[in-house]
Amino acid sequence: MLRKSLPVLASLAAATLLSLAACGDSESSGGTAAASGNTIKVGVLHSLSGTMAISEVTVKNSELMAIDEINAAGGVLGKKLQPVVEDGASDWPTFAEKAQKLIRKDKVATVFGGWTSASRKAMLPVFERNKALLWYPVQYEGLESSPYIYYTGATTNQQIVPALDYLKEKGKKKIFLVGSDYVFPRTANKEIKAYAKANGMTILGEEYTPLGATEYSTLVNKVMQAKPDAVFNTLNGDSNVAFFKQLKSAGATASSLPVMSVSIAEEEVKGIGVDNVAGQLVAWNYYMTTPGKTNETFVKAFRAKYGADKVTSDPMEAGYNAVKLWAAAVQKAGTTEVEAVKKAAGGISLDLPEGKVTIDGANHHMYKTARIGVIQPDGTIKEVWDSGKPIAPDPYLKSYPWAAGLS
Amino acid sequence: MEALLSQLPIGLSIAAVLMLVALGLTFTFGQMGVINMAHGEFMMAGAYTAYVLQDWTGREAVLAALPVAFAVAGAMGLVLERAAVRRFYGRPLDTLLLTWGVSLVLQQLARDIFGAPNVQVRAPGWLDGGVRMFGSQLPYTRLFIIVLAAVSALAIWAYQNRTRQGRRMRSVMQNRQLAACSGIDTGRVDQLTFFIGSGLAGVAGVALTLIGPIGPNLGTYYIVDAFLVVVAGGLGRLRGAVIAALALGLLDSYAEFWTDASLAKVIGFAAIVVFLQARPQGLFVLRSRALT
Amino acid sequence: MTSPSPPASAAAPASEAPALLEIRGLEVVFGGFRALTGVDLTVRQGELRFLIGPNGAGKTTLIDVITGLTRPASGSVGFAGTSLLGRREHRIVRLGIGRTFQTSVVFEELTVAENIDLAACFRRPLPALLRQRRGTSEAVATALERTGLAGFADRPAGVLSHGQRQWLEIGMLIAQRPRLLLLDEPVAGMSRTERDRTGELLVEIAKDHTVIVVEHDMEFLRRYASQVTVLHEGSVLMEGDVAAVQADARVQEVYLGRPREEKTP
Amino acid sequence: MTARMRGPALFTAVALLVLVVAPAVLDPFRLGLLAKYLCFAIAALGIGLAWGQGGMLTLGQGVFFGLGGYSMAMYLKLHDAGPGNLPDFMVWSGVERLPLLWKPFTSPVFAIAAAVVVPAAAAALLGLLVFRQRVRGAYFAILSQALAAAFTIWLVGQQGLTGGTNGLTHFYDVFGRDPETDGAKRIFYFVVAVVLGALYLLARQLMKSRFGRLLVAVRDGEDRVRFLGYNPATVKTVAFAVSAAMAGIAGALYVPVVGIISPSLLGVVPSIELVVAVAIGGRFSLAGAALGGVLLNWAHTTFSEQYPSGWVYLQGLMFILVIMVAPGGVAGAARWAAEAIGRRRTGRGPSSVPEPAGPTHGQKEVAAP
Repeated sequence: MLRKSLPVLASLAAATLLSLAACGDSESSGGTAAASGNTIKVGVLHSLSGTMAISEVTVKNSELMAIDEINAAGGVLGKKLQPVVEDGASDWPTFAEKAQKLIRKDKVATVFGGWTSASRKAMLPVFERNKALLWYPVQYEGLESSPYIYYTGATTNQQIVPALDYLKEKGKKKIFLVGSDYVFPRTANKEIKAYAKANGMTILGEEYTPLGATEYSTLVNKVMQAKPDAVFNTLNGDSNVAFFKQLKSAGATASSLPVMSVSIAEEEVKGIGVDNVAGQLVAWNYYMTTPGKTNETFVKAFRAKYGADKVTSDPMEAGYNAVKLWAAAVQKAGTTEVEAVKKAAGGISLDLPEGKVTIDGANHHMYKTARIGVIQPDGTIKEVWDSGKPIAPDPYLKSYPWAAGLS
Repeated sequence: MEALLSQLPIGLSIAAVLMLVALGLTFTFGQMGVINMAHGEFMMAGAYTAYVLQDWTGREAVLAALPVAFAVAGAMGLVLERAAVRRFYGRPLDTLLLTWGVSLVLQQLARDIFGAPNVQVRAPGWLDGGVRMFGSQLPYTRLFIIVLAAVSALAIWAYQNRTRQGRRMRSVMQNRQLAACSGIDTGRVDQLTFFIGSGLAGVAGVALTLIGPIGPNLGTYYIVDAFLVVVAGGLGRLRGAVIAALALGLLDSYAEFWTDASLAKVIGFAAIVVFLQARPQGLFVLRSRALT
Repeated sequence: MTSPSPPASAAAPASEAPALLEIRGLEVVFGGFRALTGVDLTVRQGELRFLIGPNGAGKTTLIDVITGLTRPASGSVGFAGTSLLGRREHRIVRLGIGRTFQTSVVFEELTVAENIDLAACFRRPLPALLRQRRGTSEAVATALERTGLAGFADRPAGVLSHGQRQWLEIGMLIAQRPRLLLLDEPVAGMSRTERDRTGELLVEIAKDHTVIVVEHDMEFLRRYASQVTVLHEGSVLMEGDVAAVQADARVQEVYLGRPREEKTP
Repeated sequence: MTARMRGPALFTAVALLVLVVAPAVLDPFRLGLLAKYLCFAIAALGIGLAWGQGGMLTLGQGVFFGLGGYSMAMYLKLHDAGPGNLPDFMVWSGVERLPLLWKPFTSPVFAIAAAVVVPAAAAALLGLLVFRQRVRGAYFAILSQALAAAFTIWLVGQQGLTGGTNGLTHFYDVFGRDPETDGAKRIFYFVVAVVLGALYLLARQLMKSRFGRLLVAVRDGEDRVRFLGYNPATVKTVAFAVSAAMAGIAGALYVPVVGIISPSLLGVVPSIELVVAVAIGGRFSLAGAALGGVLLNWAHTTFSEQYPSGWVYLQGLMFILVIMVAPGGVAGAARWAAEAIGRRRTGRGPSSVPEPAGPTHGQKEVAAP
């Protein structure tokens, strides 16, 4: 029985190898260096399938839009950008593998990609080892600064710290922490606890639920019994839907129990149901309603390209920014060569939808304006507070005395 | 002590959800030996039915969707049974793998039709609020689910024990050949069983719109738990499933209350393995004259 | 343990031999149904015992209890001085009790020789089983020869006819050299020639084994049986030789009076 | 060529193809991918043993893959951190002292041994618990699936101990080599290929032994085996443990090849995907199972590069088709074709029993009476 299937094995192994080889050939012949010819290849690596696709596809779209805009304006260094889109499939090892493919086979000049911290952590060694560039567009937990990654989303001191400042200002002293069980919430909560200790706030509870959890009644009961002034919510994705629905049906309202969320943007509000989150707080650097000519153009262009009912959100904007910032750095360096681009990038400042964004040459993060918003009954988010000027990125919270000993 | 009591209604709420998602499975798995991995996607279909109906019915979508979702999911089940499953009776492992393929396709189909992001079904106004019980609030949405679960279980019980069709179904379950010999059209009974089992998934899906996300992944969030209930319940007996759902729901609520949500899941699994050590008899029947 | 009184068959020819199987006061309850209601049975070393009775008399249940498949509500089952109750099936086999089933189960994908070989090796420790099988052992050759299946040794058991499967099962039993063989309706569904062949096999096996046969076929019974135990409604109706049993009025009433009803599927 | 010679000859041919031709024609990136597929082939081989030969449909094989992978990754992390230092993720998770569980993994020998022994022991424990109580068939499948779900949730929850969702990644030095270099990729590839070949031969040998025959017997008639005086629970437990050890080895090899191990590789879906691979390759043939592991993952990479959402349809449909049309998978279909050709050529039937649509045994467990 075993012996008889060996012929199959032989023939199929041969076929697999041949096709693998064929792929290799076609790509290596076509895979010219990124900047040769009339185009520059850039990688776009997001989850187009799996659980993260919901969020990441929108970022991919805004990045492609930025590339189109640059091409329409004549490209970079006189060459058109040619995006190579890959699917990370919501799976971290796949991100690492596809990053390798983009760098080694497609020889892209840079890669825009990632959403979850886990995907970034998985890609990090690939970029560092191959000395290639990654532009990562989502707010994250900080405590990282890779020489080959540019972080265009907020780091802790541009999102979580301002959110805490806001809560403190409003007299919310007793906080309950709710998060999904992964790196971002755990690290963020560690920082929040340190902040609370130094600022006279009490943490009444800290609860984590598995990613994708949909049963929140026990957790909601714990929250209700603790009677906090506010909840700091770092839940991810679909769990937010279940949490807010169940919180609301347990009798909590935005006025009786405000919830500050750092992972809910315009896109997610629709899925949770405006009824369930109207009036709740969020912290970001950008909202679709952020005033300014640049944003108006951005929103208009996005809706023209992808549909009039589409919304724009902070990570989408950060992805869009990433492309624009990289292009500016290349233009300044006069080449797509990685080290030259890195050297040129520091200090580049552009007027982008969220306002002025400047690259910090030392830690590769951005100067960004922090904004607290309230979710409106129509699903948009209205800004109620902002930091006034862009905050210098401080991924290790070195300038905050209370954060000593965190990293 | 107060905590102990306040978790009670919550345990019941969790149990009701578990019961609702597992009831349909008990029907198809326990009684036909078919492991339907696409059960979760039938729930998803039920939830999307409510979403679609909402355009006409507004906030009353949930109530209006119950019968429609039953029919929609039931019809999907019927198609699955006719097209594929009926060839695999008595081969549960094959049906498991087959229906897993079906579930993949259905999920992607939902993604292509309704889009990947979650959609929202507005709960009816009369489900706002709740009653206070033992120091915690039992929301009306949960009460609705508890009632729905109880009504579904009772309806199944009545159907099986009080109607001609139901008795036929039970006779086919007990001895397929004998039932066929006594003139029962076993093919029709199978279809009906599958229709009802899948339809119940649709009903569960509608109820889930009240408490959780409504998206292409809806089924995947509940399917493993649903199967655990059926396994712990033993042979898909209605009573077993009801008891198992209650036990698991209460265990989950208390375990989570004293530890955390992640650990509660692990404890639930461990409890089932331990339970199987004590009561494996409920799970299989050994026939001596002709061994398997 | 309740009734120590010896059964009626104490005066049987093999009575001088020591008792191999001793069953006392055996009761089995399924749900509310009492399948066995106080059965006493003694089988002596070297005996060939036939167990008959109408449908539902509890014959197969009795065998199930002996082999550990069914747990009794009360009573005792002693085998060569050790109690069998509470032991797991494979442990009972290792004590030297082998059985066949009404619907024979052989491993269709394995060859006939492999089937018997597996049966013959049951006492080997696991590591010994990991070594590759070379040649045919003597026990396997003997069993093949006795059952007349030598010609099929290397064919998959799946190709065997119904009768041949029963013989293969018996062959597998012989290869295990059990002290007690339990055959559950070995000739059910067999053709006349197959029955004859099985009967000869039975007689030959009975020479050096203790055998209990559950059987319905009266002709088969008449030809090959000597000692017979009749079960009725869960208890022993009578015991004795074939002639005595056939002559007994009670037996005729409960059993022989309606001889063609007892075919079980 | 006689039938006796054909097996070894073909094995040699495949070995040549994998060890000589593939490294010659493939560039390092593709070779690295092939190495990854071969890792999955090792895990699939284990499933072929447990499911195809032993009838135990294990939907939780990712757990054992993970145990092996984490064992290896823990060593690599400690090695990179250097003596006395904590791995990077512990630093940002706020762990101050090396957890006790990690201490022995400073030794590479211990880590490699653990990658094999820990999965096997875990499987043996679970096997003893459930098989002894005669939990089987669909019940076993569902339990093993729940195990995968519970295990990943636990892994993710213990961030300080396991790296949480991120898993363990970022290895600089794998047994003296930088894993990102072409040379290292080549070496890893050869190691994986040789291990796969060796394990395949081992599995074959196992199936030819009495134990292998016994395993098939347990699959086809567990209760009957009990009345032959064997304890089927022991037989199944041993086979399950061997299959888990293979998954563990696959996981341990996967880590240097791909450079990461994370819970997303061990959960319910990846575990089912491994089973899908085996079903497509041919569950009744060890070679088919291994082949399935390579084929499915190759198809996954290739198709998802072009049509990310189409891949889901393709995978689902492929699976439905295989189960409905060719339960024997590719290997079964090919065997059937080969026999059909053989029949035409010789003009008479083959010596063994013909099994046209692939055998359907191993499915006799009845979930409901």
